[in-house]
Amino acid sequence: MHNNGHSVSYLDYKGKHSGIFAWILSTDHKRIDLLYLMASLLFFAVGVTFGFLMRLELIAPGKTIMDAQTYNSFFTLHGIIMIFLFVIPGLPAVFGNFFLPILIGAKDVAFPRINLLSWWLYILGALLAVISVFLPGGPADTGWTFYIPYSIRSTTNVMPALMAAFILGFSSILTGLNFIVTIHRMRAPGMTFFRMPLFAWSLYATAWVQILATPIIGITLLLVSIERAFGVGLFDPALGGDPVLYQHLFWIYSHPAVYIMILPAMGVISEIIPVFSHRTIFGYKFIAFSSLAIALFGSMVWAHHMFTVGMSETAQIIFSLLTFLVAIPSAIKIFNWVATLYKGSISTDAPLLYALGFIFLFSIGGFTGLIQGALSVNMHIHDTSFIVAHFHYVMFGGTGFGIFAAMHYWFPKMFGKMYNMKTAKTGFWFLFVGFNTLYFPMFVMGWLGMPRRYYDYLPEFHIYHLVSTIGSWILIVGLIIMFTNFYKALRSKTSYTAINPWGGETLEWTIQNKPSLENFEVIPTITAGPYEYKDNEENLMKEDS
Amino acid sequence: MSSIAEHTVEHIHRDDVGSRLGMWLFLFTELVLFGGMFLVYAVYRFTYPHEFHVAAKELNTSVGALNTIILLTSSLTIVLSIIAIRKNNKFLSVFFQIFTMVLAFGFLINKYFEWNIKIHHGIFPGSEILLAKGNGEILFFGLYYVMTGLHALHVGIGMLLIEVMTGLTIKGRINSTNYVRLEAAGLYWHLVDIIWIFLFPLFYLIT
Amino acid sequence: MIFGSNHIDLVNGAFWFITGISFLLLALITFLMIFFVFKYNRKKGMKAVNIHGNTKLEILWTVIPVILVMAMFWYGWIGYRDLKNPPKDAMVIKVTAQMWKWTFEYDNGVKADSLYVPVNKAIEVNLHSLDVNHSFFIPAFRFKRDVMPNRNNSIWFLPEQVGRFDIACAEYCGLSHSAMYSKVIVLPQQEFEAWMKAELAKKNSPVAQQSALTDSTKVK
Amino acid sequence: MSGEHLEITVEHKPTYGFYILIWLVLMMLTGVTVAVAGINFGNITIATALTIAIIKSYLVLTFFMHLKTETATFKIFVGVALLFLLISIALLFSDYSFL
Repeated sequence: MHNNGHSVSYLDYKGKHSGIFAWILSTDHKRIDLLYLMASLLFFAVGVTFGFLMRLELIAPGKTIMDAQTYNSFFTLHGIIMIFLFVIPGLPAVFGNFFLPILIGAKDVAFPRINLLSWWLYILGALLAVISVFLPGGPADTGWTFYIPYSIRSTTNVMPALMAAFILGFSSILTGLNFIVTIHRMRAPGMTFFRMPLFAWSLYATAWVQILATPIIGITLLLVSIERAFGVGLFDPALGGDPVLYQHLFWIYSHPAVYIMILPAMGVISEIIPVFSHRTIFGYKFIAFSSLAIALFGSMVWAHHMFTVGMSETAQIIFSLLTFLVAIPSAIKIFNWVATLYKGSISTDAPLLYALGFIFLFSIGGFTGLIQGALSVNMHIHDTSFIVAHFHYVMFGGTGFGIFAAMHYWFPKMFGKMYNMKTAKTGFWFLFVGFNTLYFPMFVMGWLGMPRRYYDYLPEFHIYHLVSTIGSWILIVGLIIMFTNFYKALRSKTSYTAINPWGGETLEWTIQNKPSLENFEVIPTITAGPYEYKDNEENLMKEDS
Repeated sequence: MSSIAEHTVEHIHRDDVGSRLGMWLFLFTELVLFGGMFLVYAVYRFTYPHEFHVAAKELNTSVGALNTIILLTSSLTIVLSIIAIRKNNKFLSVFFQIFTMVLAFGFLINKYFEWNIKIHHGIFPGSEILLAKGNGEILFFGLYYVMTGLHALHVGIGMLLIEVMTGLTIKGRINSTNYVRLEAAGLYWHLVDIIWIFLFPLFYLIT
Repeated sequence: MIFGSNHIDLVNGAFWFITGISFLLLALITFLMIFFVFKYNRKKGMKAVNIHGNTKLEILWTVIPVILVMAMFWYGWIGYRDLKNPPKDAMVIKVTAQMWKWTFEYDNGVKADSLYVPVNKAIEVNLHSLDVNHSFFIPAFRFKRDVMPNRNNSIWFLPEQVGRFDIACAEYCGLSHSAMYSKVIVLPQQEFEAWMKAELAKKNSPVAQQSALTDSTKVK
Repeated sequence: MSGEHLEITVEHKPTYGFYILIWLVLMMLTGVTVAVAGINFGNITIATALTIAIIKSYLVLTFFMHLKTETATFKIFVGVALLFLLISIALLFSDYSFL
């Protein structure tokens, strides 16, 4: 089953096309993964730049570096880019594409050409988003939520932005569709559902949400476009439409979308923790099922974004109650991860640091989510910077750190190179400290009454904004350290040949670094669960005898 | 070490069940897409029951019923074309596929005249006659145009899809042992039919 | 910050209740993570043990959080319940939001651009928007309510302390969203009545209307 | 396990007549729903129309779309999709119907 690295890697094989076409027309899941990786990192850089400039603007009250219109466009673009172009595809389309087939012992995804089509749709959507910036009228200034009626009144380029989100939605749907069929049809012999690695489980749960919830935002954004173009009145209050209904439809997708973003990150953490503890995962089935539970409950809590719009009392109670319940499966995951550390043999390499960072930051994100789920408190902190902080703790501290963890974890496998471990850890600490300095003051500000999406603020909030802006600088230093480290590793001449640097037991660690086109020379037959560290038991027996 | 070429040959395998599974998943996205609009419909119908009632009187039930019959029949013909190809009767299969397309075209023509008459009467989004009516009626016609319009778009896409299948059948690439693509097109067509089965009573039969 | 309305105790109570429990749990999780990382570090050379799970433990750490979050839900709900139903003797004020200002209208027709209210008197605000969505937010009173066109929301509160507090717009509404601030000015009953009398007089003599506006801005 | 349900879909002999029969039933139901719509049952009118529509789509799903002969996976999938729509409607109306 092990092969000794003689096969041509996916980076080097010669296909039908040459040059750049060998990449942008390739249907190999690993090449498509790299296309996604490069594109999404590019957009991440753009999104970070917008965020950085916004923080700079807020360093002092009043106008500092930009005017209000620019600021409003910046937070809109920051949101659209980060959510639709980085966080949503970040784990499923990037790492899922590369590792899902390998983790379940398959040679590719079920529909390789549709996989390529999703990437092209992604690029098309991204192009539309870019175009909306440069067309006359200026970039959209509606916020990524496109709330009606502002989004039908605004004279900026809302249409291209809506279309971009619509197309990106379909890209995401096709990825999800591909993954579900891949998991159902292409598992290696012996790979039962309960022998699948937990990353595959989390992608499976994610894929269902992608398929079932995304069309709702598709149609909703389409209706907003039709509203803008023809004035049919479906949401326009002037014609009898209901702006609250728009919010319902928007959040029916957009709340589950948060789980599209976080679930795969949880899957990555579930991979990393047992490997670096060198023992089997604690409560495999509970973690697997909690992913499904999150997907299910996550589809039923959307209106907790709308407690202040004046919904019926019944709806307030139901959605608040369900919101509290959705915390349970996440809590189960966290407890099981911590329990997996117990009696392990823990090596604190960079991927584990990021994973533990994830647990800490995501926990804060989760707990502050509970605070918002309480109806009376929500009345106060809704639409304040408390929400901004909570959201970033979940999406950046959670998913973002999950993506960084995945990068450090799978980097040697993907590229056959190794980064500098010490620098990676330094990078982590900068990111961790910078992150908390940047976002924690927002909790305090929000509780004190600082509304969000504010270009300007009252002088009493100055100190918090100042600290937060300084935090953004530390965070960016961390990002630079991390990405320079990767870049240096990629450029280095020495290739890394150890196929299992962390001592993982899942299938990707049995094949060569820079896997071949076919991934496996011979499709493996699976006889045990994914994290069975047999040597633990053997050693124990040896000690006994 | 075996060469890559051998693997590529091995790699080309067919999984009809997988393809159908994929198609069904795609249909769910279409279903939810329309589902979103049904949600909008349900809410406004609930808010303005009387206005919807009045507005629906403007629609011609016979035209709707005729279109229902056309679509149901086309659903039958597409299913028959699959049976024909499974029985290795290429001619009959192509015949039924073309028949399906003719019916689909008939549906669209019918729809065209229906819309045309409405527009001539001055009932279309943003028209003065419509804006003079109550909010509920504006919403009813807004929904009517958006939902039936999007449905008609799907009928058009379905026609194109079947046309491609007809081409493949004639070339023999769809045959009695490999017809999963025709099945997928058929599934799509049936979904378009199912959506109409709901649109029909919701718009034409609430008078 | 000065607090001054009836909602504050329940909101603050729920907030600190949830925050307290969360902090304890977070501390526990963090402590265990760090402790395990040091205790079972590979450098110490201890052998790992495969523990597949423990159903009792799983049930325990499912049931306890469920109970905790239900308590949190309840605490949040009782603080919200009262917000819905204003007392019958509440003073009704019509609030109109538009890009980017607030207008407050009393039932005798007096209009102001700050919200003058008497202390210890229930106030019900009816919220109307002329254009897009806004949100009527008084941080010091711990509540907000969205103001939407074509939808008449309302909310009530009981100012318990004399003073001036910020009113902010909390729902993004375009260019000058962040400048859409006003004040709620809580006056002792007599002062409020005097203010109202003066406003009425000004209102009835149209010449003085202009100075009424400048007057209220001066107070700001 | 993945290969197990591969070719279980039984190749039972399809007949033209059977599908034509289903089509006749569908036609009949269309007639009924149009006829019933003429009579004013009040609130029940909507319910009747929707019930008939559900029966019709059930027939299309089961027979025309061959759901009957597909494996359990397909049926569960359809169930999940419908459940999602159902949950959405129910929760949405927890807001609208109690206003």
